[in-house]
Amino acid sequence: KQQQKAENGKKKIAVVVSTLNNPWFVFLAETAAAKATALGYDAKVFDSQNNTATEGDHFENIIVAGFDAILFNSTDANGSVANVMKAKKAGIPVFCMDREINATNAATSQILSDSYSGAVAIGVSFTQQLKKKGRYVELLGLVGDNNTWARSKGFHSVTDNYPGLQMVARQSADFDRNKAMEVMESILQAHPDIDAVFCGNDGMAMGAYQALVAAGKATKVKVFGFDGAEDVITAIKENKVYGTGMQFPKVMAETAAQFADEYIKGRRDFPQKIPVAVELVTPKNINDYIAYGKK
Amino acid sequence: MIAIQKNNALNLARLQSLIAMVVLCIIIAIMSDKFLTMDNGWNVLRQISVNICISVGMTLIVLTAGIDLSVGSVLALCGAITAGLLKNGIKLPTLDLFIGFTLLGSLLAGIIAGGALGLFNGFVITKFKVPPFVSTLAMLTIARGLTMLWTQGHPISNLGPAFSTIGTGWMLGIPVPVWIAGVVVLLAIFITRQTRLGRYIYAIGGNENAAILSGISINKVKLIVYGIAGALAAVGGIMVTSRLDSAQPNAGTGYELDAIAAVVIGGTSLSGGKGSIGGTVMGAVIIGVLNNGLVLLNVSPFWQQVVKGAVILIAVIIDKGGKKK
Amino acid sequence: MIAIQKNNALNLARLQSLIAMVVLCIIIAIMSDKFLTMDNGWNVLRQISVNICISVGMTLIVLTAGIDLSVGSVLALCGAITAGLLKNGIKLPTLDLFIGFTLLGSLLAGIIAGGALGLFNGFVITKFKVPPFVSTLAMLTIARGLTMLWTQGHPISNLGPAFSTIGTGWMLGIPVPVWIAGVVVLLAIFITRQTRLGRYIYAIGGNENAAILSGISINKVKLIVYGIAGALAAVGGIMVTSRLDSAQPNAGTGYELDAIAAVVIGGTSLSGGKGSIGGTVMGAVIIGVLNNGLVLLNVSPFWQQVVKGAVILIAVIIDKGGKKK
Amino acid sequence: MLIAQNITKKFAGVTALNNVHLELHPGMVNAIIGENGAGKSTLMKILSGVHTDYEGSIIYNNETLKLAGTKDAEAKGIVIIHQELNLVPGLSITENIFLGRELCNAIGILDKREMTRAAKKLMEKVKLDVDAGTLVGDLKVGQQQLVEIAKALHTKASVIIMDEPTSAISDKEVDNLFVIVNELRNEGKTIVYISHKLKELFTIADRFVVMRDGCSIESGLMSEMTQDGLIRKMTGRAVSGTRENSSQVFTEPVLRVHNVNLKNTSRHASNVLTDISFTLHKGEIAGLYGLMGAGRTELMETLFGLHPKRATGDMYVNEQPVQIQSPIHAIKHGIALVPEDRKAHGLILDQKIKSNISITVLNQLEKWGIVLHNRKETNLSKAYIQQLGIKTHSENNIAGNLSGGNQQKIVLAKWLATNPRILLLDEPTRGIDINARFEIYNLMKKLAGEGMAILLVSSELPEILTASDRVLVMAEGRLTADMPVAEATESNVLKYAIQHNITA
Ligand SMILES: Nc1ncnc2c1ncn2[C@@H]1O[C@H](COP(=O)(O)OP(=O)(O)OP(=O)(O)O)[C@@H](O)[C@H]1O
Ligand SMILES: Nc1ncnc2c1ncn2[C@@H]1O[C@H](COP(=O)(O)OP(=O)(O)OP(=O)(O)O)[C@@H](O)[C@H]1O
Ligand SMILES: O[C@@H]1[C@H](O)[C@H](O)CO[C@H]1O
Ligand SMILES: [Mg+2]
Ligand SMILES: [Mg+2]
Repeated sequence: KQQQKAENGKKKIAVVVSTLNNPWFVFLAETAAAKATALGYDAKVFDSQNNTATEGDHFENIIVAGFDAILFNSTDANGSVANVMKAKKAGIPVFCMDREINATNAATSQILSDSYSGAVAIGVSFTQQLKKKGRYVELLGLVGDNNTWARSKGFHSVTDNYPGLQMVARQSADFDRNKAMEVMESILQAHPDIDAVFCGNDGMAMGAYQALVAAGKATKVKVFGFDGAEDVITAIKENKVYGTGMQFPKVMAETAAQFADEYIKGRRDFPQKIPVAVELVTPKNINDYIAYGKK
Repeated sequence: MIAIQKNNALNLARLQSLIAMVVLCIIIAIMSDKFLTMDNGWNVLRQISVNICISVGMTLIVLTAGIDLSVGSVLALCGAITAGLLKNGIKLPTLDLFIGFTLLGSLLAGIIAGGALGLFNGFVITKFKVPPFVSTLAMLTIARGLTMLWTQGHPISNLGPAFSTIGTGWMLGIPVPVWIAGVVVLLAIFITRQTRLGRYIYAIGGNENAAILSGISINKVKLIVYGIAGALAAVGGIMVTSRLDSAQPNAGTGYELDAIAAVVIGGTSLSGGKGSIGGTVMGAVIIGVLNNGLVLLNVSPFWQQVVKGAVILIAVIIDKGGKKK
Repeated sequence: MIAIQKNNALNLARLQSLIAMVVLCIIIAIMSDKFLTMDNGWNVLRQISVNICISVGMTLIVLTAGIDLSVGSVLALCGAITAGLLKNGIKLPTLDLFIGFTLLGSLLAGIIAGGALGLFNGFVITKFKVPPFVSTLAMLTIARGLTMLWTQGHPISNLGPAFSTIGTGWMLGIPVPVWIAGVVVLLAIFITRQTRLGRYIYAIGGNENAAILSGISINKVKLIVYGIAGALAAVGGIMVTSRLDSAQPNAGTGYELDAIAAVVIGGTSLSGGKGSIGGTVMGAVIIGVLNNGLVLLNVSPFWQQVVKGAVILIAVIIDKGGKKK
Repeated sequence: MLIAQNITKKFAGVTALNNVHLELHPGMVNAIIGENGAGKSTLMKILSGVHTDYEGSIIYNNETLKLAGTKDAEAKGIVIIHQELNLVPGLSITENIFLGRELCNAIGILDKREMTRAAKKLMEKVKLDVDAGTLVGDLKVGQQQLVEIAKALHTKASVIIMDEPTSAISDKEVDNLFVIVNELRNEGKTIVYISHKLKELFTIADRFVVMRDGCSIESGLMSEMTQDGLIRKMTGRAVSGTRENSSQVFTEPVLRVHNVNLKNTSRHASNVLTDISFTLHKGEIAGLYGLMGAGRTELMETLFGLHPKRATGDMYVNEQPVQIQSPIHAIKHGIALVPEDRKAHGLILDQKIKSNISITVLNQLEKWGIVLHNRKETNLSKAYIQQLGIKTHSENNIAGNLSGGNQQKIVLAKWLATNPRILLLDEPTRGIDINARFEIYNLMKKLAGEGMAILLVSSELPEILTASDRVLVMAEGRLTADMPVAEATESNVLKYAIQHNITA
């Protein structure tokens, strides 16, 4: 298989990310590209716009353009498998970041955020904080997204065991801060007496928090998010949001880039999966963390 | 009648939208006792105030038989510009230059930027005769790209309490965004009903050729209208940014469809020349009430989209039913 | 003349799109030596085949002066229906009933579902006189909701190698999706040029009253056209699903705008009556080449949106320039 | 025989037809006569299946006829040439002629060759000399009307309704149409002929039916009726308007046009207008005659600033050179244009009469420079409704709901409101009833008397000869004659109008 070099003689690494319409992924992509560049490659970012078919187009174009490796954040665990297989057939290694694909023979290695376990940890903390009793709201992300359900299921695997915990409303806010605020505003009309909110990401946690502030309930209601994004880390420090699941996009992105470099230099024995644990961040351990990572 | 839709009955049309709205409210009120509370009323009004600002601009454009698909992206870009200037000013390290912006300065800059983007739409449409659908579709993409470039994909947050007032404050017992939307609506009603510009807008949509022959400079009118719509999208962008205390790069995605829906549910014809600001406000209220009601009733997110689509359809059918003979 | 846009020059119009396309290709070819390879050619064609299927249906609708915003959601729903039936059949445990579906059966079911959704659009438009923009906007929401309900938000994957052939296979040295798109295009050209239905489509868009007075049952024609567009969206949905070996609940989001862009860049007028399938194909190719070229040229994703918008604008302006005098 | 009995048709608020009785005789040309808004077109639309919802009954060949639609009417042998053109601009002549009744081969594919052949034959018959593949949108109004006629002739109908078929064509084509009508009559067909041109009616019609205010007033044989008698039946009174041509001389030039040329849109080499020069004086009415396509409309449009890029030449208003690049400039210099096609260029059909009239003068109706003065606007429109006798019960009615003649008056009103010095009238009496027509002549006279200079384009020679002080003639884009009306006779004006065709 012929490998083509960029005009400047450097080898090329593609960073394919599910969407750039969300700062978390922007950070993931930036970090991966920056690391690849630091390692001496020409790095190029592709935005799949949350569309597996667009992602497929990117893969085809990447293959034609002769990239040497792909750092990959998939749009869908199942749907993206076919795309990765195409790259594999073309002899281009794929390193998954953050999101898993449901195949063990496609990607060279997968460095994954364990959303489910992270949500379990949040569920445990959530239950403790509410003392196993209370009324809460869940804000889901995009209902067609796997992470939405991984997090929701992980969370409920804990909370559903406590009959005292009553979910009074469950709505989707599409991972969107503004939508979360508006939905929360309306929920608060119907349920002014809730004790906590679990949100599928940090953007929604901030939106929900702002709605609570406007309703004068911010101090009474505990907000949980997921991601470890800048705004939420600050908010936890200031006792505004209670907790979040810290993902390590920097670790994942850099590991993936490192692996790609090693692959190009000849290494072949990569672990199929490297889970990167999602860590629970609360006011108790907030000082160990910065946005998207550990101090 | 097979011929052109007659409408002696413009007022009837608006009455129909009103009925659709009232029926919807009654149904929701019966199903949830939380709906008809003062608090929830402000809630709904505050939530729709952004859509109202955009929809008012959209109405003016649609009355001229145009359309603007770029409002959502323009909203995001202008919100981000305001937030960026307010927070960081303009830094040109190479020139050793730094320009700080006051609150007012950054607000103005955002609104002017919106007006300019709108004027650009208008310019492409009038000068190169590109259909509005296409030119504003291109602008949708371009403005979104510019937003990403300006923010580098990251939100611009923590903009300070003074700025927050715009989206979250109250004045004389009414939320500030509602004041803003109210003023925008009143101004637009005044323009459409009591000024020459308003007449020209209707004339252009009614029969562009006749308008040209009547000595109306239709290009000027269109430029103004697209400019206004852009500026109003910017106002919406500032409101969204202020409410969240954060300019989101993906803000406003899909808002164009909500705005057009408000316009059309409100009885304004997409082929131009017929409709009213009042109708659009009603349309926006219907959409807002629906969004609010579905959440109050805790309808599952899967079903929400189905119900929302169906209700909009039914509202428009009722509306049409009243207008046909 | 100020009167109706004269177009002796329909062919000229298409020529202009062709020139725009060729110029674009030449520019990209100069800047990237990967562009003009056989592999990349198939690549682009395979990538645009879904958009072509949708855009062909859209062209028919736009020729009647209508529009269909629901194609993206209908695509997703029908893809999911096909995948679901193929994989799980229909189970009604309460009745102790299980119906399995063959590959052909589930394909047919998906396409029929698409046709039915299209017919529903047409029904609402013709029966209740709801403007197409609104009724299909409602359908956009409804079909997306139904997709979520059908899939419960989860993708339906692993649909077997036979099914995969549709999206990924080759036949006589040409990718299967390209075959499908090719057949769709040829059929559509035949319909628009050589059949009564085609004539009626143009007549309705050109002057609906005249069409009515000529005894054309415009409702029937519209129903057929929306039905065809729905079925073609389903075909697109099946192709997407097959390519990914997975039905994604959020597939097709925003495809309506791509399809409309292809139609308009191809010179079909949104006010109906003027345009051609050939033009649309050219429009789809321009968009496809652009998407492909921007990647080959290593344009950063944020800039891509800006460039894409600008190129579409320029393409349409060139096109217009040729048509104006 | 086709009999309409006790037909009543109401539109929201308006009774268009009130208990109308009508008998149409086969082998005859039945003229329907009546003022604008009398209900002629409405009645014809009922007979041809356009309106299916009415009271009363139609008896055709001794059977009650209940039409389901236009297609049904056609199947039963009734076709109509509509007053308002109903063609698809984006389709070719052939495609329009066969619209809704395409010929297909055995497997349902369009038989284009056969249709083109048949279309060519029909076009020959109506003397339409262009390529059958030409898009209808590229044709002049008059040519379009010929397409409509050809379309109706194509069907093997036994009842043919012609609703003002000659409103847009000139005498030459009218004569040709009469040849066709005579053929049809001889074949025993029932012809319904509606026209406001009384001369035509006396030439071609055998019987007449007079309608007034939605009622049928009287019917009888044309040969037993006089022109004056007919007018009295239509209007309920006698109308006088023939004007004694003044031998007044006009000396004060208001509009001087020097060497105006207009390039063709497609072939830049050729001209649509060539070296046109003339002067229009204060108080003068100049009639501009020409055959279809002579370039009169283009001249008017050029003077009004609609073709700034393609036109060259000099214009002087009150002897001051002016540059007119757009209608806005034209209006500023006191020029007004009443366009040929009122639907496409004159009116906003969906809007109120009031808004249509005031649109040209809104800047004069503002309070404090911004707010519209609604009362002033209402008064303005009321004044014109009264002055021009526009038939409507309120200035708030929608313009599109008025009959054609009354719509034309609204267009006049909106331009008179600008108080123009120079009034360009392009076929101002097209489709206007005899009464209104004389009202318009009188109005022109009055305006000219007040010092307005009027350029009147008309395809009707009698109109030119009665209304003008001076006659200009155009042929193929050139001015071929400019003479005082006293010297103008039908034959010498016609000679100048076709002169070019002969010499060229
Ligand atoms: N669709 C309609 N809605 C309301 N009123 C209508 C409609 N069509 C016709 N009318 C009214 O019915 C009356 C008769 O109109 P019609 O067109 O039959 O007159 P006409 O005799 O053909 O006049 P003209 O000589 O001007 O063509 C008029 O008052 C007109 O305003
Ligand atoms: N848009 C056009 N493209 C090409 N030729 C045109 C166009 N408009 C007019 N013409 C030609 O210009 C000439 C003058 O047309 P014009 O409409 O001025 O004639 P007219 O004397 O007013 O005739 P009519 O009685 O039909 O209005 C005709 O030969 C016509 O075919
Ligand atoms: O991990 C990411 C982030 O949490 C984002 O905010 C939403 O999608 C998830 O997949
Ligand atoms: Mg009539
Ligand atoms: Mg003319």
